[in-house]
Amino acid sequence: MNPRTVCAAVMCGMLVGLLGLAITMRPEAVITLPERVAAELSRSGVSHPVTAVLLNFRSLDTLLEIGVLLLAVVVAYALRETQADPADRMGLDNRLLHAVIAWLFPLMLLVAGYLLWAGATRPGGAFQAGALLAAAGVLLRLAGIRPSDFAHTLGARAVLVFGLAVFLAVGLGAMAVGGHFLEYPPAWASPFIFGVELALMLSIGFALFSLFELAPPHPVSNKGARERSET
Amino acid sequence: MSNALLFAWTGAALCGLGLFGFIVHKHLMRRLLAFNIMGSGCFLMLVGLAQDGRGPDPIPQALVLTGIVVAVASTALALVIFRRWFRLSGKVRLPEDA
Amino acid sequence: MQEGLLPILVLSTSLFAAAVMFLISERSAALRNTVNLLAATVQFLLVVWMALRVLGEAQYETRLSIVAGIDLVLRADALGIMFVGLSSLLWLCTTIYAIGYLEGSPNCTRFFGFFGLCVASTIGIALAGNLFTFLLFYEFLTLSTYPLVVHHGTDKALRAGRIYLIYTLGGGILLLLGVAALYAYVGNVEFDAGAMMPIEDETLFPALSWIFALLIAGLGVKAALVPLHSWLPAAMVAPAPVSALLHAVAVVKAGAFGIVRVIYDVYGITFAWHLGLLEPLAVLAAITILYGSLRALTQTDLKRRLAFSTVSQVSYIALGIALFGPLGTVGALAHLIHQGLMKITLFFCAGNYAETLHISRIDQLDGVGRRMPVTSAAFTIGAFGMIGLPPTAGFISKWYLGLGALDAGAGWAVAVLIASGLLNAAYFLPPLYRIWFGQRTEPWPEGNFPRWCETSPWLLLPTSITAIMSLIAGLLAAMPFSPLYWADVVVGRAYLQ
Amino acid sequence: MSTEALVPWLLVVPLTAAILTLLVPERMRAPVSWIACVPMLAGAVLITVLRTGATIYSFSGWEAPLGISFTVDGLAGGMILLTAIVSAVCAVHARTSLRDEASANAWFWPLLWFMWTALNGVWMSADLFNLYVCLELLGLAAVGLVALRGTPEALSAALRYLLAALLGSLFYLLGLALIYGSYGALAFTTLSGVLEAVPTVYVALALMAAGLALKTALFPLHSWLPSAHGGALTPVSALLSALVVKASLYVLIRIWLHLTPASGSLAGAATVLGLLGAGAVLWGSWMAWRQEKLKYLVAYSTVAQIGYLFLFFPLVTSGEARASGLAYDGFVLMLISHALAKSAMFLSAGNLIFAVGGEKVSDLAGINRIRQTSMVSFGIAGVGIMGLPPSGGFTAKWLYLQSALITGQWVWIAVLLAGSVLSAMYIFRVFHHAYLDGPPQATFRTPSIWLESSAMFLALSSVLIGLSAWAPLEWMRLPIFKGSH
Repeated sequence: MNPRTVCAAVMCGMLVGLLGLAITMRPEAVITLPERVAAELSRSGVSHPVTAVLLNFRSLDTLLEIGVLLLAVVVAYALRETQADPADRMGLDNRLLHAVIAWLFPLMLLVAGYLLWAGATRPGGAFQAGALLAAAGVLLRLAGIRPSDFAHTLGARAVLVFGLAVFLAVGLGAMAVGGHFLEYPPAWASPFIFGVELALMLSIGFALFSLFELAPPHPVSNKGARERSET
Repeated sequence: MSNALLFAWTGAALCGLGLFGFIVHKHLMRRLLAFNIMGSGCFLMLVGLAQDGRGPDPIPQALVLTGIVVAVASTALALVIFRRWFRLSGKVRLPEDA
Repeated sequence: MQEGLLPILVLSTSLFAAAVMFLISERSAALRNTVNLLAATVQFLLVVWMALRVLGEAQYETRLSIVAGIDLVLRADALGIMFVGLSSLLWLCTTIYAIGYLEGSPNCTRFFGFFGLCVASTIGIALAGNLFTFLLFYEFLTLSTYPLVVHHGTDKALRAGRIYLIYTLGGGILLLLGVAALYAYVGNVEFDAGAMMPIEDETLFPALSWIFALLIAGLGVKAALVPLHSWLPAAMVAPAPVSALLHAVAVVKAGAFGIVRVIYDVYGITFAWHLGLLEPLAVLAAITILYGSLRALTQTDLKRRLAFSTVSQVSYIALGIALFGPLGTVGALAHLIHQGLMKITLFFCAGNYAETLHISRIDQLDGVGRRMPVTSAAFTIGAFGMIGLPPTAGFISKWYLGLGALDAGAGWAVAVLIASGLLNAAYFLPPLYRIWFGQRTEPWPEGNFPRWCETSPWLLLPTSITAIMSLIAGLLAAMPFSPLYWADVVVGRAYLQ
Repeated sequence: MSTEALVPWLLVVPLTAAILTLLVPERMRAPVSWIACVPMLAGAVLITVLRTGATIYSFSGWEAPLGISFTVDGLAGGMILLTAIVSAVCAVHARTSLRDEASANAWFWPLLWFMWTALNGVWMSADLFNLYVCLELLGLAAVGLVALRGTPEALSAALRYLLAALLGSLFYLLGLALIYGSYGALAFTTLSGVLEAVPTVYVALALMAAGLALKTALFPLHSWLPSAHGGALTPVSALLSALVVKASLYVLIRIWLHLTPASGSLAGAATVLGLLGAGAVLWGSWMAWRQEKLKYLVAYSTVAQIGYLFLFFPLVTSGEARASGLAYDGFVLMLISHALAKSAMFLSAGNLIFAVGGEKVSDLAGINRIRQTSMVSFGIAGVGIMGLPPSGGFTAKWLYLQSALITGQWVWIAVLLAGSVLSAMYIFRVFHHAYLDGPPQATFRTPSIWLESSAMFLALSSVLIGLSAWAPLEWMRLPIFKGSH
C-alpha cells in the first residue's frame, strides 16, 4: 500500500471525524436571519427569498461571482492566443442531430426565458437560464453550426461583459439617486432586478458557451493517448 | 434524525470521499472530479446544517447558488488550462506525479 | 542655517558623492574625481567648523523618530568629533590616494560609490547619539565595505569577502541581540558622557552583564579582538586604499570606538567597573596585543604583517579604556587618532611599494630606500610610531597608557605594553634595516612616472601628508587641537560629571 | 468629506477598468490601465489620510447581517494603499517588460484589474462568505496571470497553484458552513464575541486556518509557490509575492482577531502556527540558497518571509499588552516592507535576467559591465529581505525582537536571528556571482529606464518605510492595540 493512499486515507478519516464531531456537538444559538429576510422581502422587489438574497440583500456576492465567471473566459482567451487551434473534432454532420436541434433549440430558448421570468417568484433565475442558453449553444456547436469567428470579435467581448456592465451601471445609478452602491429604490427594485437578470443571463450563457468553445477537443498526440489509456 | 441533518452527514461523507480522491489520484481530470465531489459535499453541509430543525433558510441556498457558479468557473478554468497543458506536453498529470 | 542640521550635512556630503557615483557612467573619470575630492574637502571643512563650535560648548543634535520610543539621533559631542575629524581627514587623503591608485582600472564608479557609503556609515557611527543609531550605521558599514573587499572579483577576494561577512554579520547579530535586549530591559539608551546607568535593582545585574558580553563580542569582531580577528588579515586582498581606510578608521576603529561608547556613555565607567566587567576586557585586550605582535613577527608578506600589527595596536585602545582611570583613557583616545594616522601611512607606503616596484614581500625591500626615499621616510616614521619611539605620536599615547596602568595599579599592563613595544621593534626594525641598508643587485622595474617623482604624485602626496601629521601629532602634543588635547577635553568632560 | 463615499469606488473603478480593458483594442489596454491607476492611487491615499476610526459601508443599503458590510479600519486602509502603490508600479513595469509577449501583453491588463478588485474586496470585506468570493476571484486571477506565459512550465505551475487554491477554499467553505450552521450569521460584526469555546467552533476555525494556510503557502504546504511565483512573468511574480499571498494571511489574521472565542486560550494554536512559520523560515531560506535560477531563489525567499509573518501569532498571544502591541506593529511593518522589497527584488531580478539573457544566478557573472542600477536596486531590496539596516525589514525585526524579549520567548528570538543569517547566505550568493567577471564574448542589454526606475522606486521606498516607520504604524494600528502604546 503506497504512502500516498495511506496519507489520503488518514486525511479523509480526520476530516470526516472532525466534521462529525462538529455536527454532533453543535451549539444551539438563536437564529434570526431567516425572519429578517422574510420581514424585508416585501421591500426587496421580488417575492422569491433566494432571488431576493442573491440580487438584492447580498447582490455584491453575485456581482463578484459574475466577475469570477468572466475571469475564466478571459484566461481561456489568453491561452487560446498563445496556441493557434487546428481544426477540432466537433461539428459532426449528423442528420438526426440537426433534426433534433431544429425542434429543441427554440424550445430551449423559450424555457430559458421562462426560467428567467420565474426567478422573481419561484426557483429559477439568471444562472439557470444562462446555463440553458449555453447548452443550446453547445448543441449548435456540436452539430457543426459554429458562429464563424465570432469569438474573436469585439461583439463577443461586449456580450461577455454586458452583464457585469449593466450590474455596475445599475449600482451606480442607485448611488446617483442618493443611495448606497446597488441600493435599489424600493419602487424601482423589481424592474432593476429584472433588467440585471436579463443581462446576466445573456452574459452567463455566452460565457459558459465560450468556455466550451475556447478549449475544444482535438485529435491528440499518440503519446498523450497512451498516457490517457494507462490511467 | 431530521432529513436536513441527513444532508449534512451526507455532505461530510462526500467531503471525505472527495478529499481522498483529490489526494490519491494523479490524473488531473480525476482530481478535478474529486474537487467537485468535495464541493458538493460542502454545499450539502451548508444547506443541511443551517436548516436542521429551523425550517428552510433562503440565505444558505443563495450562498450555494453563488458557490456553484464559482465552482463551475473554477472547474472550467482548470479544464481550459488542463487542455492547453495536455496539448503542449501530452501529459495528463503534473510533472511531479508522472 | 539652523545648526542642528550640521551633522546631517556632514553625513550627506559623502552620501551625495556615493549617490552620484551610482548614476554616472564608468567613462566620466574627471567628473568622478572632482565630485569625490569636492565632497571630501567640503566635509572636512564642515567638520573643522563643527569641531571649533563644539569646543565652545555648542550642541548639535538631529532627531528623527522611527517608531514610538526609537529615535535616530545624530549628535556631535567631543568624542564623536574626534572620530569624525579623523575619518573625514583620512577620507580626503584616501580619496586622493585612490584616484592615483585606481587610475585606468575597471569598476571605478562602483568602487567610489561604496567608498562614499563606507565613509558615510563611519561618520554615522561617530555621530550616533544613541545605541540604536550606532547599531544602524554599524551594520550599514558591514554592507558597504563588503563590495570594497571583493572589489577585484578574484576567487581570493571573494573568499576573503565571505570570511569578512561571516565574521561581521555574526558580530552584527550578537550586537543586535545585545542592543535589543538593552532596550527591552532598560529602555531607550542615549549616549551621554560620563553616564551612570540608572539601575538600582540588583536582579537586573546578571542580565546587564551578559548583555555587556554580547555587545563587546559584537564590537570585538570589527575591533579584531582575539579570537575574532581572523577576517582582518584575510581582508588584505582588498585594494590598498581600502585596506588603509579599513585599518585606520572605518571598520577596526568603529569597533574600538563602539567599545569606548558602550563603556563610557552607556554603562558608565564606574558602573561597568562595579559590575566587574572591565578586568576580563583588559585581559582580553592584553592577550590580543601580545598575540597580534607575535603573529606579526612570523609574517613575510608586508601587508599581512601590517594587518597583524593592527590587531595588536587597536587593542591598546580597549586596554586603555578597561584600565579604570582618566590617564589610561586619555592614552586610549589619543591612540585612536595616532594609530589611525600612523597605520594609514604604513599602508599607503605598502601600496606605493606594490604599485611602483611590485614589492609585496619583506625580503624584496632591500635597498628600496634609495629608489623611493620619500615613501621610505614615511614608512620609517610610521614604524617608529608603532614601536613608540619619541617624538612620534605613538610614543605619546603609549606613555599615557603606561601612566594610566600605573595609576590604576595594574603593573602587569605596563609589562604588556613594554613587551609589545619590544615585539613591535622586533617586527618593524628588520624591514627598516632592509629598506635603508639592504643591497639590491638587479635594477628596479620601470614605471611611467614623472622623472622628478619616485612614484605617481597622487600616491606620494597623501602618504607624506599623513606621515608629517603623525609626526606633528607627537611633537606638538601639548598644543591645542592636538589629538591629545582633544582626548583631554573628552575625558575632562566625562569625569567632571 | 467622509471616507464612506470612497469605499464603493475602490471596487467600481477596477471593475470598470477590467471591462474597458476587455473592450478597447489591444494596444490601448496598457494606456487605459495607466489612466485608471490614477484614481485608484488617489482613492487609496484619500482613504488613508481622511479616515478617522473605522469606516463601515453596507452594500445595497442593507446593514449586516442581512446585507454585506465593508469595514475600513487602519489595517485595511494601509493594505489598500500598499496594493495601489505596488500594483501601479508593476503596471509601469509591465507596460515595457511585456512588449515581447504578444498575448500576455493583451490579456495581462484585465486580469490585473480583476486581481486589484479582489484584493480591495479582501482588505475591506467584513463578511465570511463575501470574503470567500473575493478570495476565489483573487485566486483565479492569480492562476490566470501565472498561466499567461503559456509555456508548459507555466501551465503546470498554474494547475498546481489552482488545485492548491481550490482545495484551500473548500476547507474555508467547510468552516464557514459549520459557523453558519451553528450561529446563523456571516458578518464579523454579528459573530465577534458570540462564538463560544466549543468543539464545533474550534473545528471550524481549524478548517479555515488550514485552508488559508494552504493558500498562503505556509510551510509545509508551500510546494506550489516556487514554480508559480518563480515561473511567471516578472511583473506577475512581483504582484503575487507582494500582495496575493498576503491576502489569505490577512483573512486569517482577521478571523484570529475577530472570531476567536473570548473564553479559552489560543496559545496552543499560536504555537503551532509559530513553529510552522519557523520551519518556513529555515526551510525556505535553505532552499533559496540551493536554487539555480534567480527568480526561483527569490520565490523561495518568499516562502521564508511568510514564515516571519506567522511568528506574529505566538508573539501576539503572549498575554502582555505591550508585547502584543509590538508584535502587531512588527507584523504590519514586516508585511509592508516585504511587499515593497520583494516586488522590487522580482522586478530587479527580471531586469537582470533581461540584461544577461539567462535565468541562472551564475549567468550574472560580468553584469558589472553595464549600468549598475538594477544590481543596486536588487541589493537595496536584498538589504530589506535580510533585515539589515537601514530598511523596513530591520525595523520590523527589531519590533519582533522587542516583543519577544519582553515576554522572554527565546525560541522565536533564535528563529529571527537564524533567519537573518540564512537570508544573508542566499542574498550574498547573488552578489558573489555578480562580482565575478563573465566570459569576454558575452553581450549584455541595458534595461530601459522604465524597468529600472520602477524597480528602484520600490526598493527605495522599502528603505524609507523603515526610517519613517511610525507613520504607517500610526495609521494602521487597530483599536485593540491602541492601549499598548
